[in-house]
Amino acid sequence: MTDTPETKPFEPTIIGFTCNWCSYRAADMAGTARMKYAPNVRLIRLMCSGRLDPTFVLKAFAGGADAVLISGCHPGDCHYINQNYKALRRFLLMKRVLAQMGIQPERLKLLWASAAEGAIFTREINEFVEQVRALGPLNWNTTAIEVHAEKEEVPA
Amino acid sequence: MSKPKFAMYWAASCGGCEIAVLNIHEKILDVDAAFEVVFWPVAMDAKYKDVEAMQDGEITLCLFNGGMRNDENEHIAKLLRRKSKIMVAFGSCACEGCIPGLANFRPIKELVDTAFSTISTDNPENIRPQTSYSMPEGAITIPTLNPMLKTLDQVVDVDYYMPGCPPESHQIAAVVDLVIAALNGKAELPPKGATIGAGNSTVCDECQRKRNVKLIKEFGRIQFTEADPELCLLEQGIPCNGIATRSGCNARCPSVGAQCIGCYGPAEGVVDYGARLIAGFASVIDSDDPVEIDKILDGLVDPAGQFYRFNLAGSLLRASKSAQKG
Amino acid sequence: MDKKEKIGVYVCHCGTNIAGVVNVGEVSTWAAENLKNDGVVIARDYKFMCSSLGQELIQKDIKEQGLTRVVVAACSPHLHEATFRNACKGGGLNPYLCELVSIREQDSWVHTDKIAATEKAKAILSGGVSRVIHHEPLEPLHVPIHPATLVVGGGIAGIQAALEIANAGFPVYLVEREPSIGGHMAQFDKTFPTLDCSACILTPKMVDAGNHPNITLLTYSEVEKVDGYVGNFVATIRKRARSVNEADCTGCGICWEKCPKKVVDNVFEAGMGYRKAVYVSFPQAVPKYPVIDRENCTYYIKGTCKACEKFCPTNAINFAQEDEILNVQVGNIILATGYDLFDSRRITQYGYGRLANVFTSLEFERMSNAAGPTGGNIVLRDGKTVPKVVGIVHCVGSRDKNYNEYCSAICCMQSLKFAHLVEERTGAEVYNFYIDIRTPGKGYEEFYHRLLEEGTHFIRGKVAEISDAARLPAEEGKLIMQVEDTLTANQLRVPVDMVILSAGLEPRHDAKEVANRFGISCSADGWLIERHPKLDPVATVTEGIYIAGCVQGPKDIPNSVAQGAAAAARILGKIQQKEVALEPIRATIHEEQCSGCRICNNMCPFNAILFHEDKMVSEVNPALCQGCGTCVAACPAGAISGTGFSNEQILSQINGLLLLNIPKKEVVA
Amino acid sequence: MKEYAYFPGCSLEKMASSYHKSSIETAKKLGIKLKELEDWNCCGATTYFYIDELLAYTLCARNLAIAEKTGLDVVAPCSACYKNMYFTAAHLKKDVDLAEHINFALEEDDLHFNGTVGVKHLIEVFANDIGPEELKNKVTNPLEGIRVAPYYGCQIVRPQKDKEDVEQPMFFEEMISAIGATPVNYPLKMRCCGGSLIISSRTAALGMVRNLLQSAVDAQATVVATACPMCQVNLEVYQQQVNQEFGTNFAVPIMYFTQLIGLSLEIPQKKLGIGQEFIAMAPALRQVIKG
Amino acid sequence: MTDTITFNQEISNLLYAAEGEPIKTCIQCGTCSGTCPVAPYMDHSPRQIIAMINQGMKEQVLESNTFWYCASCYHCTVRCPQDINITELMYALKRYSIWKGQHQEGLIGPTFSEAFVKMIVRGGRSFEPVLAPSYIFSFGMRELVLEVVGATELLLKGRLPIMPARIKRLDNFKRMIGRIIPMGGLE
Repeated sequence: MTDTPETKPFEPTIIGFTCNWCSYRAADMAGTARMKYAPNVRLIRLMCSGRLDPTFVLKAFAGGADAVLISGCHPGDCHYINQNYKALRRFLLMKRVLAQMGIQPERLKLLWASAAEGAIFTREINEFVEQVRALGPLNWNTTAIEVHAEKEEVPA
Repeated sequence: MSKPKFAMYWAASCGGCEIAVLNIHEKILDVDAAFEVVFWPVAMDAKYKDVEAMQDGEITLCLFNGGMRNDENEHIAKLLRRKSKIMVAFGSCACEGCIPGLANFRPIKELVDTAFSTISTDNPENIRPQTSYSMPEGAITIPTLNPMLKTLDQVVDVDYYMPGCPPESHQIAAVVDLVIAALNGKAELPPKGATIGAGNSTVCDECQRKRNVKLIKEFGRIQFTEADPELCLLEQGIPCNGIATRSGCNARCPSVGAQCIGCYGPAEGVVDYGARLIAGFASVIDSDDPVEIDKILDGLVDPAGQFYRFNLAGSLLRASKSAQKG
Repeated sequence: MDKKEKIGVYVCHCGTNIAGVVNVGEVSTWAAENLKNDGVVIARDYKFMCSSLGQELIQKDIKEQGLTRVVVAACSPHLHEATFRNACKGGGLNPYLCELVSIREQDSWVHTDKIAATEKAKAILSGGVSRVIHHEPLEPLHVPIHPATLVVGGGIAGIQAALEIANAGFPVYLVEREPSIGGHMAQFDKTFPTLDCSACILTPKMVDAGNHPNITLLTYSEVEKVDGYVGNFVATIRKRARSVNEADCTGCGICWEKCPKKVVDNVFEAGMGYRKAVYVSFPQAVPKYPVIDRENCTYYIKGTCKACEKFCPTNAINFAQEDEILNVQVGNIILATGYDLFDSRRITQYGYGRLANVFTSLEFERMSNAAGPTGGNIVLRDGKTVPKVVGIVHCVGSRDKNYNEYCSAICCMQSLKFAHLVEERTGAEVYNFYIDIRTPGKGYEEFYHRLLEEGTHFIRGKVAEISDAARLPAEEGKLIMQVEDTLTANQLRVPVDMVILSAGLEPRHDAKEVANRFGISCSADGWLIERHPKLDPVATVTEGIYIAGCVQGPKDIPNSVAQGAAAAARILGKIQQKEVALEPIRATIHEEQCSGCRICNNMCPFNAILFHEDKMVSEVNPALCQGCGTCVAACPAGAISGTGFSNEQILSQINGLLLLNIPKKEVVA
Repeated sequence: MKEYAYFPGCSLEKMASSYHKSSIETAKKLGIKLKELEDWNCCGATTYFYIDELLAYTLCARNLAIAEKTGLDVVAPCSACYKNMYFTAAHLKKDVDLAEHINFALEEDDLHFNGTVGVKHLIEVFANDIGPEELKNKVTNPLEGIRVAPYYGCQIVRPQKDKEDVEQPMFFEEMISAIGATPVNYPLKMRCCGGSLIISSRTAALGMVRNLLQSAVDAQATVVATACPMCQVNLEVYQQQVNQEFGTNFAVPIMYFTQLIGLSLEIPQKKLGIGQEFIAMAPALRQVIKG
Repeated sequence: MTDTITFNQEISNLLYAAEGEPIKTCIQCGTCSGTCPVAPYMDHSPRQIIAMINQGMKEQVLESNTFWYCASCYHCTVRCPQDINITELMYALKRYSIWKGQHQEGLIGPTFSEAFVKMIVRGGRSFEPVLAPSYIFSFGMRELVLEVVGATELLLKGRLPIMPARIKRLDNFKRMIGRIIPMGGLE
């Protein structure tokens, strides 16, 4: 099902949501420590993994992302006491819905990373990128989304 | 001077919308008084060529119901769009796909197979309809199915949306009044793109049931639950879509003890209806333990079906992967 | 959006930090061409955007080009968001209309492939541009600060904090669980490295705290509940019944003299000594009023005795006294609840509790204390024999995955102190068994050298086991400490008379409940989490709640005092401002859209969401809201919006990030 | 009556036949049926892990698979067998690839390991399934005044399986008290006897035996009780050599806990395999036992 | 990522099935060596061996008798503050040294183990007398005498088997082992 030319391997695009306190700082830490990871992940900073609206995930997939990463503080370490558990509940329900929509649940990853875990963050991202590369492109049919192209002009 | 022209058309839909319109009782006379009905296949005989013959924008008000299932639907949608000043996506099918939109879960081939080769179908040679068939008299053609069902606004530009499966008659009546008043310069039409004939909040807003903070340890199906008639259904573990479904129906279902199934679609400004339900239902789960949470979630049989029953075609994802591949 | 925004884009080289990997020139020209439709009117790249010149560049463009939005692609927002917001402010643009996206920490520093990194930079930038369009001008929130402060925990950290604030002229409530303030420090004999007597330096502070007009001392009390938010907390405090009327009591001491009931003192004397059923924790206790311990008092058990009452010259004894519940209003709170000592029984192979002459550090502190159970004589359990050889075990329960993984920080110095005291008082030979000697503190290393000169033996090796299994005549009747001297790789069996276990520090057994009660969080270890491990060590993520001393992690006295003072300073600053400015990242519920379904009601751990039964709608209290956005994501009606992180902002950012993919995908489709 | 798949292990066939006999007899008397595992093979001992871990796992897996057929949990009287089989089961349950590989091998013998079987040491069964209370009630001839040194050895408690006390367990003592004898508290009850070294590193092993016996003697033990053939043989058969080596004169009877329990239940000595030992039963003990 | 795999990695790989933390996390506290009942007889204490492995001192490690002297009593393992599975490490070293055929001269351990394993592979069960030759010759005269005395006494007490033990389905058993390592791998 690969639509990308054989010449270069498929490079997945991954949208990552990080919380302001732990995982985003973990990413910062990976940077400050000059750790290296695959350039396929593009991060969006939220204040807390609890802010993660399922709409964001659907939007990312519909918009052409091959996978989505959700990351927050370790359970018990949430800077808002326990909001990451709420993210966990949504995550588990979302996986089920995505599966029914034909999006392999492996394309949605939940990662707990503390501000000190730049190394873990790096490793996990690399693993995830490999995992998604193995799954191949998602190619969500976005033609339908550029609807306005097809639309007829309304009379003045 | 001649009366403003009125049209109503059904694409992929069940006809319930037409009945709902007739259900406005004597108000239908006002419609007749105020409008000249030029095109309404269910109610009167009319030919496409009559419409084609009209001036662009000649029809003042077009209530279009049904989704875009085949090329004929799309053709007429585009035609009526051209001929109409006000194009209203009328009813859940036109607005968000509705039940016909559920087809977007499966590849179109499977659907056809189900339709033409299930035990209930007498089709020994296992024939499939051809889009065109030549006979001595000439070729007969029938419309080609789209791989995915689309909503009206995915094909043409829509002025107003009127949700509901079908829209509540009292809402239709209200809208009719409004349009008539507007035509006589006695009222302002709402801004283009607005949802009319419905509220901005959700069903809970109109629901009379008592409600507290919701902490669910188990989801149950309504047919297996002895529900408290006074208390919020979701609070009792019954997956009621009322929390996310647009108000306007006076909480018809919950008020008679049935869970809301979401025919009025998302509330004002919501991007994806299902996402709201995912968030809402996940939020009432009373557990932090992944294993237990999964156990609780097992109580929601077919979550996608539950969340996108009326909204799949209008949702962000629009159709399952297999349906997209056709 | 009806009116088109004018967006300025600034790509930073950060010297070679970014430009070394990302082709910044290409990025800015790309933005200028491809993001026109989003409203980008100007795109520049510059060596150091954070420099004053870089900032002026932005301000100039705001003025001359009439920019309405600014996007800076540089380092992490955690580093320079404030800088560029202020730059915009200086340029006359609302600071919140600026967006800083990170192409350093998240791009140039973590990638090597220049092309990929440059592409990623474009994506990140376009994400920022799409996002900034939906930014709204915001103003920080201001809430008034109540001048009073609640200090929980009357150890040295709490006392220090209380005094600092009280001396500055503001009221303080100092709450202590035990009958007297003083904490662990009051139990110690000497303090390292200077060896001055603990009581001599602590008692004056305790007395000051006790007499201070601005300090309300609430001992034998506990905080049960905290409501409200920074500037306006209301704390519910249970003042347990002392069975003594403080107004009448003179602390003369006759009651505990006459009390016939002896009780083993497991708290202050660490089980080494006794107290009466009516008692003060120790002679210098503050306040001086005793308490009757109802579990052990004969009257409460049998209904007779009342000796204390009979003899009390001022009739201060009041058996009928009941717990009091007080509600105090405060603007800020300091948690200084301290630590518990690691229970050495858990390490069975060290034999504590089984082998009589194995002591814990706290037991030894009491033993070496002149006011302690042995009058300061260092003797074996029999109470008379003076040890000739003493072994001190470091890292007991610390640096050990089987117990606590962290280093307890104070054990090395404490052990050195013990070694010195033992040699000084008994002339015994002392063996220190250590893994590493850690003496990071003023005068600490010098103290270590002093011990080396005094001839203390240092054996580098974690003690494997302590037994009474004599193998050689020389081992008869001794405790044998089996250990590898890792420096010579010999397995040693060291016979000693006394073993001191330098037990580590643990979070209070109820640390988690306390944390929850005050709405802050614990680390996996159980220590309370500070706002920033380096740059904000005494604040917590909950505005107005601070931590000081061992509650935040193992600490010695100087550091605890420093933190107490630091927390006080932070609070004084707040009080002086009269009001506090809060980041305007808040959730708002739109009443007309809220259906009152109450889904959001259990989403907020800060109780910021209240439900109005009358109007059947929920509402967010902006001062309580911490801005996590969980309720925003949860609302099924989409009736809650979150400033700074609105749906529009995030969704458009997603679009922006994926901008480069769309063509690729269209080919596919 | 509770039933177990009983895995005697090689040494119980001959070297420790008295352990075999006494186990069967006492268990029966206490209402526990030990059904010998059909066509069992060597557990691989510790030695086997020296050569090939995979092979060692396979050997244990075969026994476990045979047991699974019977639907009974395995009980082993030998600590080494017990430890090997327990951890093999644990590892195979965790490591699916390993399990797959080994099941492939097991096919040759029409066997398959599913991970349903539990593994217990005989002394666990006595301590938990019967328990000191019930044992006490069944005892007809309490061994009053006999000072017994409980020797746990290594692999019953170590490596740690769950959160159990690996430094100072007490279940052995409780059992000894239950049969009316006095458990002596001696510091080396958990210390290794060097059994696995007796061949390969004789001097080291003898030194360890010496320390152990010394410690027991210092605590005035009349007899040392073991729960492992390796330990028993090591401590008993090599006492002579220890005496030679270190000029000591130990003559400490080393008995299986099952033999002591058997005596307290008045099972005839013959049935308990008494008479095969190197060091004659302590006179003190002779006096208290009837028959 | 270096192409040449270090000694540490080699050993770590052999520990694949073992629980516990990687040996590189050792803090050299000496608990293992302090605990070890055999340590006094070892060339290097367990702690030293770990240090040596981490230093890549392959030759010296293989030359050491340490791991052959490990009685696998697991005492170090349960006490290690870093959760390193030291006993399994010793097993790994034994396997490695046999695999490489590289070990200290005059050790009985290696030969004995191989003899033992061959025996099991042949018979499926242990049969003590078979083992004697694998070590007896390395004994001094006095030990030899004692050993014989001990053995005869065992025999008299009916505690030594005369006939080697065999399992019934020996063929299956051998084929089973064949699937793990090609037969003759040890023969």
